[in-house]
Amino acid sequence: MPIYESVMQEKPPIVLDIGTAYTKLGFAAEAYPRKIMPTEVVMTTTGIRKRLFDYGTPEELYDQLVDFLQTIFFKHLLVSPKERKFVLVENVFGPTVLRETLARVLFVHFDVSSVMFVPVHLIALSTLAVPTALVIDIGYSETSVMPVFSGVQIMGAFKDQSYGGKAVHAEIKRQLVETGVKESLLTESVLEDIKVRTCFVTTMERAQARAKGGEDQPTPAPGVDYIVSDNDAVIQVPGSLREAVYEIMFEPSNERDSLPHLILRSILDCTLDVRRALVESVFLVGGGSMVQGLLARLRQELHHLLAEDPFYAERFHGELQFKFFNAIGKQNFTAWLGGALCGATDLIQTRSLVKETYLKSEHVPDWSNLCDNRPTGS
Amino acid sequence: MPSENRIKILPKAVVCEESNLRGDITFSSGCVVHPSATVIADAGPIIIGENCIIEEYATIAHRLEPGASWDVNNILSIGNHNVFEVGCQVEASRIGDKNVFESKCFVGRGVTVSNGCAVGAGIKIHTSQLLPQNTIVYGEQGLQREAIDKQGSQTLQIDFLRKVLPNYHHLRKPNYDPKKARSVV
Amino acid sequence: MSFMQPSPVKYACSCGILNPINKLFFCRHCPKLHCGFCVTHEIESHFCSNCLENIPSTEAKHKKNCCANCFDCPCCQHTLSARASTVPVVRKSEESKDVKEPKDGDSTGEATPPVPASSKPSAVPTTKKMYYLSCLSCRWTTRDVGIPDQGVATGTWPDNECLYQARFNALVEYFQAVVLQEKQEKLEFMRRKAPKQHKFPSLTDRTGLTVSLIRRQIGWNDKVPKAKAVITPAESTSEVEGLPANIFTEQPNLRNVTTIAQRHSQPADQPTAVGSLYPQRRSLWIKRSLRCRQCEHNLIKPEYHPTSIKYRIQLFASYHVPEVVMVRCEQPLVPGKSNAILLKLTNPTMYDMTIRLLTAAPPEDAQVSAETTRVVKEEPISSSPLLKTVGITLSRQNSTREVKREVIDASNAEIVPLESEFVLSQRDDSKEFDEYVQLPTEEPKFIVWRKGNKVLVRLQFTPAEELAFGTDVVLGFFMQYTYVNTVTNASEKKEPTTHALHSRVFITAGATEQKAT
Amino acid sequence: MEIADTYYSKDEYVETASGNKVSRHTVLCGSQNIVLNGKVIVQSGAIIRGDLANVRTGRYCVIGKDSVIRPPYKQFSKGIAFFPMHIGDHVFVGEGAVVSAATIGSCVYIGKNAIIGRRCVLKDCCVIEDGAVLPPETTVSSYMRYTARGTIEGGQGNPYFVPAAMQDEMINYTKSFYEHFVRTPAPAS
Repeated sequence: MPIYESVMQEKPPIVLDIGTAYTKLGFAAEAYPRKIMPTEVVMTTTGIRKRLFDYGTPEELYDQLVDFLQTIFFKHLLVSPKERKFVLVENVFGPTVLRETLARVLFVHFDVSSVMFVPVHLIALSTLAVPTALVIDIGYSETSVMPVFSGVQIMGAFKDQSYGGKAVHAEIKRQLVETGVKESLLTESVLEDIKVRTCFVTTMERAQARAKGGEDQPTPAPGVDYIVSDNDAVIQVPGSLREAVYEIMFEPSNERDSLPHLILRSILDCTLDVRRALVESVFLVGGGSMVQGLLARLRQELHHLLAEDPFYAERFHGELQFKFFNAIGKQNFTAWLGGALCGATDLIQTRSLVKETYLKSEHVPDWSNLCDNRPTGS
Repeated sequence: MPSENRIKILPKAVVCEESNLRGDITFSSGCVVHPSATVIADAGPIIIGENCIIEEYATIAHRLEPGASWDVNNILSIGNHNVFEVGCQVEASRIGDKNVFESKCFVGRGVTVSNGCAVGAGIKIHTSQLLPQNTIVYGEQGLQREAIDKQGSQTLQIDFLRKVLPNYHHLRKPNYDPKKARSVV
Repeated sequence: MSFMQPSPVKYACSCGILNPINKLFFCRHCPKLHCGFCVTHEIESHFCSNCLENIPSTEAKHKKNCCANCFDCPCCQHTLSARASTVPVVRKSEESKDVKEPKDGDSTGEATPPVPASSKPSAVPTTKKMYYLSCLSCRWTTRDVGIPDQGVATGTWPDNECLYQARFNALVEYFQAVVLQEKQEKLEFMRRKAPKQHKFPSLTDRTGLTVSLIRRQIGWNDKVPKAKAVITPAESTSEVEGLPANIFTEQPNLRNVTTIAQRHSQPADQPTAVGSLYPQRRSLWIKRSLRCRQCEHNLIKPEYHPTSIKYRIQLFASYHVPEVVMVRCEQPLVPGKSNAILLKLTNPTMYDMTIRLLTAAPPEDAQVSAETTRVVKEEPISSSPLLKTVGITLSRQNSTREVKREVIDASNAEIVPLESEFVLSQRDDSKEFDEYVQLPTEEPKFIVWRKGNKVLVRLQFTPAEELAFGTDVVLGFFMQYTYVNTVTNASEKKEPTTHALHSRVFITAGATEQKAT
Repeated sequence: MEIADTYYSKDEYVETASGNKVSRHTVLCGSQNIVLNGKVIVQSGAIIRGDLANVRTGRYCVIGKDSVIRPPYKQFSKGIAFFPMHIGDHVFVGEGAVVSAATIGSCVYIGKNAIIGRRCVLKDCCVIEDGAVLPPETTVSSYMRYTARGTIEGGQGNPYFVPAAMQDEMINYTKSFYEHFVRTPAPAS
């Protein structure tokens, strides 16, 4: 044990959460990431800056990952990756090529000693020290719902939809272009800035009134003049846009794929006896969940659907009250924080994929038989 | 446009001979104009307030709009205590007091600069807009914020320059006495 | 040609990637070219790039890789400078109060401009210097957010603390305990399942009367300390934060809302209001050393001092490999029309080199030198004495290697190889100063000019017929050169060995021009 | 690629005994306070403000067209002072750059239209990209590259961004720039 402890003190594992838009990086057992940086890479060969996950061939991805991780290690974390332990937060249903390439880069190029892949929903939950919750991750490219019961992910009830930050950006762009703003002005960073600084989720009443149309429209929130600094132009951001862009998550449709539907359907896919527990423990994580008013709206919508939609009224019984967890820290790094917790425990020794094993097969075992963080101990 | 340049330099202004001045320009007292600075008054007179500093390669232009011609009443007025740093190019339609235009910035026509603003080095502002009081335009993207601390005053620098510049440069003589002028007008 | 322009001449690295010579290194032990991709990067020393202070790695780790003295602006990420202001110490009711007013600490974002009376020369004779941090790029100051001025310029600025640190620590402890407990239970389980094998009592054995007695005698716990891990789990609530009431009525002021970059620069709290921005400690910077992946020798090792620009080890390719510089093409590049390019070759070493320019790879064992044995080249890397003796390199022995890539052959012109080899004289710095007259010697026809260790060579080529207008013509050839190595892996040999090495060189000669009709 | 010859006319440039080549179309204020240590090229349109404080450059420097070398000032409570400016050997100042640094080390490359704010310190072997803006009092340490985006990259031993052999390369570059900066050959008549 003393040896192990000294090793721990010597080299804390590196925890990485490489998201589509932002990467959270830091060390295990630290309460917040050292850096949150755009998942962008400056190619050392060409000097071009591009998104990490824009790639043609796996080889290209490999080279980009090498450059990207090199920046992380030698510019931000300032530690040598050699002989290090790693915790990587991964999307449960992420593309295999990604994790395989990532593992290859880490083991082959950077010579790391072990890598532990942890699934994002489960690990985010560990920051609460509760075993059961409905974890909703609102990321850049997608929103995913995963019920976790007693520390076990109910894979059959997993749901995802493509509305995340990216879809919101597209919506802002669409609405602004409609008002006559030049499309060339609306770069990704401008859209993101407009989203982050001006937009919010409006209340259900207002949204419904708007959807209905007619005379008694609520007066929209005040508009904002937004100065596009790069191109030195002023964009009028109408107040209606500010409160309406997030409606893409709530739009009613026949497919029942708006966010409230997604949540309810996911709960319905679980067995009867866990449903109440899930309803009473909804946990939103991911950068997209930090927008103002989202929780309140979600709660309103969920209760509305339970009461008004016959489909759910038939299937849900009893007095149900949706309850939400508050994350410690900010939601955009909750999953990272879970990884940091996990990396601080002995699991890093026992559940990691070590270099020797990897080199024998050059293959990463699938997530289902990897780390599992069962707070209850089974 | 008047046929010849009418440069009015009030007492205690330091205007280097090697500066390029064109049109009807008034330098109030305490102004310092470095060599190779350019002031162009094509569209109308330029009146520069007290204690302004215009550095090398700085250009203050009051340009003609297409089709327009010289208009005595179209005055570009520049307030007091403004600093135009090296290589800046300012064509703003109005400039208040205590502003700083840092090196190589560009402020296009139609921009109104109020008081206490600073346009950061290398920043280009083309769009017509009003820079409210104490606006700081900064960074590679030209973001704006409001300064809370006031800008330091430049009087000490002017004092220094007024002492030093005459030792090294030929100066244009102050040629305009406000008291006398008032009696004329 | 500007200094920053990428060089048109590229060498193929041993890993197969093309690089200009200034990005390549030469391992004398292998002996091969290496680039930034195929070497191991290591951290040599930490320092602050602003105050240029060297910081030992343990301290750097302790300080979370941040400088103790320097701060970055939370608004624009530029470095903050300390500014002094003189304030009266005596409590002269009006004025001193005025000065200290800015710290009324409102973080509501409604930053009211404090009265900057501090710069006013005070009438009070006893004054004291107080410092605040100020950004010279965006004019942000610590006074903007109500941080009180400090008596010393560095060191006393408070850090913004993490609000949930206690909770986080509890979680870490809890999970560590849970995992440990799980592990012990598993051990217990295994032990119970396994048949008892020991004949003698062991102290760690927890069953049996004797053991229990002994344990108690020496003061050990009889039972495993079963500290049950406890933590209060988070509680969910149906109370959720709604929208602020004024959001539908009040005109938002974007200047008071932070940008995403500003939020992310403060990862722990990510403030949304400009008033909660806080100076951020400046990240340290590192010097790197580079190591050959094959033989573990250093290629680059900088002096550790931050202001030093010297290296302790510097195996730049430009010190060992003949440098090819493109001078110009004799004629405009036209597809299918024979042309010639002038190349300047420089010998950077202290030994004469024999150079051949070939169109195909020379056979591997084409070693010209008489005394060279192939041992040097084939010396197995893993058997170097260093690896054998040092225990810590055990894991390195099976260290994985990058897969070697195929060199992408982009050449699209036919080259007429030089008819013979030629000698490039050694570098002699003293010759640079005396007026050295080249003796008229019999030179091969392709040598245009020669001086000291430099030679100008004329290489004939024909751009491929099918090239479209405006495509870059790339010439590719093999440059074989003799290299005298003064270090050897075999310790018994003292004499320098000569290798015949070759590099693949690609030259982007320029874009094709319109075919003359 | 080999630097192409740059030609200047005999009338435009003055060559001093120590090998400095100074354009006549420059503004050298307070020339008694300006020391060019030999083989320095000052191209046309450049301004060196020796009247404000001493300016001293090392050997083999290039002061590009329309650049402004201006000693930095600092404001104190009682007045203002301009500080002398020191520039090391083998420093290249690109066209249109505005340099108000306190010190510039040796083997430094400053790109076109870069702005070096007041009292910046540029250590040996650093690179300032074209169009980069350094706010006042920035320190750029050796082997760092200050980008036009305002970030700092590189560092000693980092094979990208700044060449590892920056010293040699700048020496070569400035020397060959000087050697290729030649008088227009008299037209053969």
